[in-house]
Amino acid sequence: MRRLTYIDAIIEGIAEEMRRDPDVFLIGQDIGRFGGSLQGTKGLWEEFGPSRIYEAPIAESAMAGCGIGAALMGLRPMVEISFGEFLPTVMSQLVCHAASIHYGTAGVAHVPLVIRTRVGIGPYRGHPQCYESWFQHVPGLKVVMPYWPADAKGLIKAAIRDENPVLFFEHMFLYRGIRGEVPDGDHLVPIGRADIKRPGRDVTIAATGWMVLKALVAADLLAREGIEAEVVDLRTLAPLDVETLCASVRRTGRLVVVHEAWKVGGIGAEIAATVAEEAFEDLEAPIVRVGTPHVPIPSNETLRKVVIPDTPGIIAAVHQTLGRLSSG
Amino acid sequence: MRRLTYIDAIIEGIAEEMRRDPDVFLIGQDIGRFGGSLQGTKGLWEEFGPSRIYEAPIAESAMAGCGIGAALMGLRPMVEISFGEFLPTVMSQLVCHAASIHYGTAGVAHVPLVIRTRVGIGPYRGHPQCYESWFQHVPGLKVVMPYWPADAKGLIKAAIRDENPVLFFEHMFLYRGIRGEVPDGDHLVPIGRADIKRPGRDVTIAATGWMVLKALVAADLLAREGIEAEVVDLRTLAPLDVETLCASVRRTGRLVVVHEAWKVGGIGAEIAATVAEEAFEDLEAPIVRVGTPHVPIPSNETLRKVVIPDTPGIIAAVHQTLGRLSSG
Amino acid sequence: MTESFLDRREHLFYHWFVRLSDYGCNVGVLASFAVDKRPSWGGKPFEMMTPEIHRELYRLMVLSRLVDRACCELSVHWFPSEGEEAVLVGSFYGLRPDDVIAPHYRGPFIAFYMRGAALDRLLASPLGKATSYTRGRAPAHCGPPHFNIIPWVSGDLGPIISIAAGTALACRYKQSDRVTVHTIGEGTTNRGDFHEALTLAGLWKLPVVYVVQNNQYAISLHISEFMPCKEITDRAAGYGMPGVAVDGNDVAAVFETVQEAVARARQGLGPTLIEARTYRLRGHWAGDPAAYRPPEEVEAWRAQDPVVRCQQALLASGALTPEDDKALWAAAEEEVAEALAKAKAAPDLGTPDAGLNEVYA
Amino acid sequence: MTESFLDRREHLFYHWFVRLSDYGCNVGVLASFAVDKRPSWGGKPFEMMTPEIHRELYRLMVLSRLVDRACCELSVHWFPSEGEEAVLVGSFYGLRPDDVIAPHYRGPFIAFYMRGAALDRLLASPLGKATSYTRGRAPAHCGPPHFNIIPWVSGDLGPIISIAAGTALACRYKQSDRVTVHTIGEGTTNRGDFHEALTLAGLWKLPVVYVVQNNQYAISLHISEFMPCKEITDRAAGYGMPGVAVDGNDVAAVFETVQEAVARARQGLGPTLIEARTYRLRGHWAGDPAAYRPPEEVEAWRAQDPVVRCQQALLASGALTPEDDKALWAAAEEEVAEALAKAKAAPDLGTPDAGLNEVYA
Ligand SMILES: Cc1ncc(C[n+]2csc(CCOP(=O)(O)OP(=O)(O)O)c2C)c(N)n1
Ligand SMILES: Cc1ncc(C[n+]2csc(CCOP(=O)(O)OP(=O)(O)O)c2C)c(N)n1
Ligand SMILES: [Mg+2]
Ligand SMILES: [Mg+2]
Repeated sequence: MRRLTYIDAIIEGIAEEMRRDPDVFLIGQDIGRFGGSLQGTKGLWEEFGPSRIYEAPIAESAMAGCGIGAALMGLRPMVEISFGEFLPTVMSQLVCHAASIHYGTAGVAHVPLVIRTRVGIGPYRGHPQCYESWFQHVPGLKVVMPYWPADAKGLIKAAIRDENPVLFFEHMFLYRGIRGEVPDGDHLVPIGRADIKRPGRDVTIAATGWMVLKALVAADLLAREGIEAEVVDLRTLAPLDVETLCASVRRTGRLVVVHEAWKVGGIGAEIAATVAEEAFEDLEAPIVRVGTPHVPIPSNETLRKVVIPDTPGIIAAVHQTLGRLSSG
Repeated sequence: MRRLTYIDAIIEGIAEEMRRDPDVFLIGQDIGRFGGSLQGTKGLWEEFGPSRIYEAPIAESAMAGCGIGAALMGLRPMVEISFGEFLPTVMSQLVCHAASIHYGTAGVAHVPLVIRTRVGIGPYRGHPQCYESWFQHVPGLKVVMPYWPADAKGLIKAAIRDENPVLFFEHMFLYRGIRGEVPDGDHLVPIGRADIKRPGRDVTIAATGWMVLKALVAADLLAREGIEAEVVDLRTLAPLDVETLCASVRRTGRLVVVHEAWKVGGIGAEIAATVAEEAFEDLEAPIVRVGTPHVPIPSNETLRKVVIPDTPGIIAAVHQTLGRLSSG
Repeated sequence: MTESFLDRREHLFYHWFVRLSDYGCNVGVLASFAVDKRPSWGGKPFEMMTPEIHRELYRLMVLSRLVDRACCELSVHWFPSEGEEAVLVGSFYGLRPDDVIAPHYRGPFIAFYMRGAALDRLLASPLGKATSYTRGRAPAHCGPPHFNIIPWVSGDLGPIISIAAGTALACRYKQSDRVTVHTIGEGTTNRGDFHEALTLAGLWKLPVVYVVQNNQYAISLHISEFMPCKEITDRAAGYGMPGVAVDGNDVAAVFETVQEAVARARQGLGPTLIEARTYRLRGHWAGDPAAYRPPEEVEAWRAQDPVVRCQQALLASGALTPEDDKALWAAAEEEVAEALAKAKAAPDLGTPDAGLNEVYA
Repeated sequence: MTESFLDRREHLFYHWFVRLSDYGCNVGVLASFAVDKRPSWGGKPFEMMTPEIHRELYRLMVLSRLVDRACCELSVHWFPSEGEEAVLVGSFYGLRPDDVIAPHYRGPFIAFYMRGAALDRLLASPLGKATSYTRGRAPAHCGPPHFNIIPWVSGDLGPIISIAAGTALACRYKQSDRVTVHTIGEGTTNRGDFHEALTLAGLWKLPVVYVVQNNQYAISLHISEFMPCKEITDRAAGYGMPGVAVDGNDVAAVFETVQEAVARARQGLGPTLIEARTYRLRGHWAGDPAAYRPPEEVEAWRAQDPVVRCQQALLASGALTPEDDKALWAAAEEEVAEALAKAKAAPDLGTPDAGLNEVYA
């Protein structure tokens, strides 16, 4: 096993799939010579060149539509929308078309398309918006958001092989912010399965993307107080792994959900509502959601630190479910 | 008081505001001579003519952007997106711009824009999609969805006078499907306030749009079994009237949420999560959400009847919260 | 019984035609022909106009009109295509079965039929029958992908223009010389998707032909009320592609123009934007009285009826006798009546297929 | 202390200039001038070129360059505008203060400054200071709306093109003769929003001038790699508006061309699409080594430096002596240094304004 950064793991996953299947190809802006936004396609141009890598103009809706058309023809396009902030430009293509084609053709056609995009605050200042919750709402789409390098590699490979449109959210903070062991060989991680990143008996913390890291730090700090938190990395937001989540909550009796997207109407709402439906009797305290408060994400870093969920906030939420006052 | 249809109440509200304030004007497709999709602007052209009514080409993003620009200049534009199915075409304008301008300019500029659109299944077969949940997630937007003619009139007037971007969702089934008393005079309904359409002690049914009607029918049928349901018409989805909702649930101890949008990630999730947070101790049973199952809305009416929530489904949900088996 | 469509076109250039099973193709249906390469035609139109072709174009227009009228009777929500048959038929006739098509939502049935779709199964859609290709899940304008037709599962206008660029890209990617032909409403050319799609198609020189089915109305608005430019072809230069205008009520002219563009695309010379000017003789939907336009305008265009014009040209040239004509109409009427009867006899949609499955592949 | 900008331009045509309070305008800031009408100028440019104006254009270009370099030092995330000063200054000089502007995100500070924004408060934005106009909530390219500047609160490219059409629509609606000027990156002209906005502007003959700040790159791609058409002005015909190309490194030419279009718009003759071809001399962002392009290309364009070209023209014509020039640079350097010092001395962003308020008006 090698230790790879998050982005190196993703690029390796894409490269392996491109080697394995000549029908896998990329459409995106500056993904060639330049190496991609945040160097997110580094090295692919050198290996695969212009026949597999389409440099696109600033025409996101056409990029996505082109991906749908190519996927209908049996190819396996990966369309890169540089930043999640630009997903609003491709909503018609993804929601009205990609998501509904398999159903609308009564199962005859389908759209094996991957939409890759970058979200969250990070070393690069721009475009932090997290719109993933919208896509969870839409039947026909799958939504993936890995935290750990090995998962990132295994999931991007699974996304490319999936027969459905998959949105793949990469967190910009994690790009070179973490490094972890990645299994050798054809490492795949199934879409639709959460992963317990740290076991614990007192409370379940379900988190996505960068928030998993913050939840793990919180869990470490909580352990010093004798509180053992179980950290569930959702990995896939749609379809949601309700089974793993509920099993965890049945053990711990308490749930804190953490995401970087806005709290109101975020995936935390769906998770809280579902778990309360499925495991109501096992809940010993109200579920607490931790998300960004209802303000647009500010540009300035100091202000961002105020709004984006952090470790003390997660600890406070855990204390709340345990009926304790937090010192933070 | 006169008895008006839902759409006549809305048109009357728009006309009154246009008479009151010369800065109110409309941009939309076929809203002139033709009288609007589903005759939704009937009579306005005759009274206000081309200086107040802009017939637009099929360019929704520009229509919305034009509305933002005009609102920045102090006008009060109402942009009509004929059907909710086309809201994906205006996401960038609404989410990245309209919603964030007041905040982004530190309170200096603001966008008094109304986006009017039609959703839901109805006599017209097309475009039933309900995407309102997406907008609840976005800080800076308000989301209104009336059920009763008087509310529809009062809320469209309030939306036009609001200083923020407001999305106004009209339900196509209700257009001429109901008729109700509308107070005379300058009738306004405040944005952000739910309304108890039927009081009851045993269970709260919170619903939106057409589903309020179905919930009221369900409540009548439930009353025959001795179950008194309180029906809360949300009217506004953002900001949500948590107070009225929680007060009702504190009285009844039980909550069923009903909406036509998909259940997964719909506003029912936010409501269930919030009520469980705020009124956990008062809940005697798990909250039940009723929404469209996770399939794209089919075109055929027979299939639609299978997926869209209906009265028996609401009754079954109420029975579920009461621990009874439903006969339906 | 009339001769089946598949038999009929055998003597033209449908000799490669392979009828795919309507069901059972679940992986890359549109890809079925992706690998085999066809010869190209050195710059000349794919096939020259012949009296046989002209007669067949006429027959298809007649059929289109009859089908359209039947659909208008079945549903007030149907979008009538009467008067636009020359664009419908001229754009999609003469393509190879492995070419990809995406017809505009107004009048697509004749295009689907030309690909091999069964008329009764198309009519099953407005009738809400279980035999419809999409089993009630998608609007009637959604074509069966079995026949290399881009499915259009939504009601929103615009995105298909890019999707058609995508199918063209895939053909290029597979080094095949298949071409995509897409018809677009002129009102739809104001959507941002038109701009982005044609930008990509022009930049990448994709093998796609865009035909604007300019019927001069977008619902209630006349083209003069919603188009900022004089000619739709004025927009072609901005995408680095040729823009060609053609009389959209002259089926032979549409056919030849599209075929030339198809030949260009097939040879790798890139996309073309064609404007075919025609007229929507009826309302936007079957129940629309279209009171927003002057009756004289409609009458003037009725005099240009493309079916009548084609009929007169054929009669004048002697390619069709009055007797042939009568027989042709009778056969078409019979074909539609039979399909309609079959469609009506099919089971209604509903249980056991409650429309809750096949969301994910 | 240098003479303030407000004083300086008094002798030009800023006599209507009213400096709005930076704060305290909470309703319809941009509307402040909406009702009063101005005379129009019978088809001729708003103001003819004079040696004074030429010198002022030069001074503003110098200032722009110095401000830009300062910003690049403050932040690697800054988007450098070096080499594009002639477009920046030429597009926005000579407008009335009640006209509405929307500069492209690359190099907008000089445009904001020309409207009356305080340099130190602009520099406060990359520095993260509490005095910044948007108080840290929006990116630095977001202009203060106090000065009839369309705020650009997001990073996404495209929507502002329609918003600028909307401000123009509002001016028409109010029967004022105010004009909106918007600069757009040439890469951004491929976005669907460009198409839809220009369609509306052309159709409704809105008083808006679109200047394409064509620096030939969209991040790493050269224009030849992303534009399907030869000239950006090829797109104008599709929107029924004139398309005019101008040397984007000649500030006088840009100024005169834009002014002519502004005069047309002011008289109700509709919008214009102007392409000003220039070159991005540095990377996409301050930290970008721009290794994706040949150094010779950069060198060739450096020889066309618009600041140097303007300087030489002024020196040659005698409108500027070498001594004036020296003094001008020194004054500009001092102005920037002072503003920078003031900005740095301002309090940091953060509590008590934690950025959680003012979401709803
Ligand atoms: C994005 C979008 N906006 C608006 C509509 C509503 N609509 C349906 S048909 C139509 C007119 C289309 O005009 P055109 O493209 O000329 O096609 P035609 O109806 O004339 O065949 C409109 C505006 C839509 N379906 N999609
Ligand atoms: C909708 C959208 N797509 C992509 C981007 C990423 N992006 C930022 S700047 C840029 C290049 C813009 O090129 P151009 O319009 O020519 O402006 P320039 O940078 O050359 O000034 C791109 C692609 C974006 N900000 N918005
Ligand atoms: Mg039309
Ligand atoms: Mg550029």
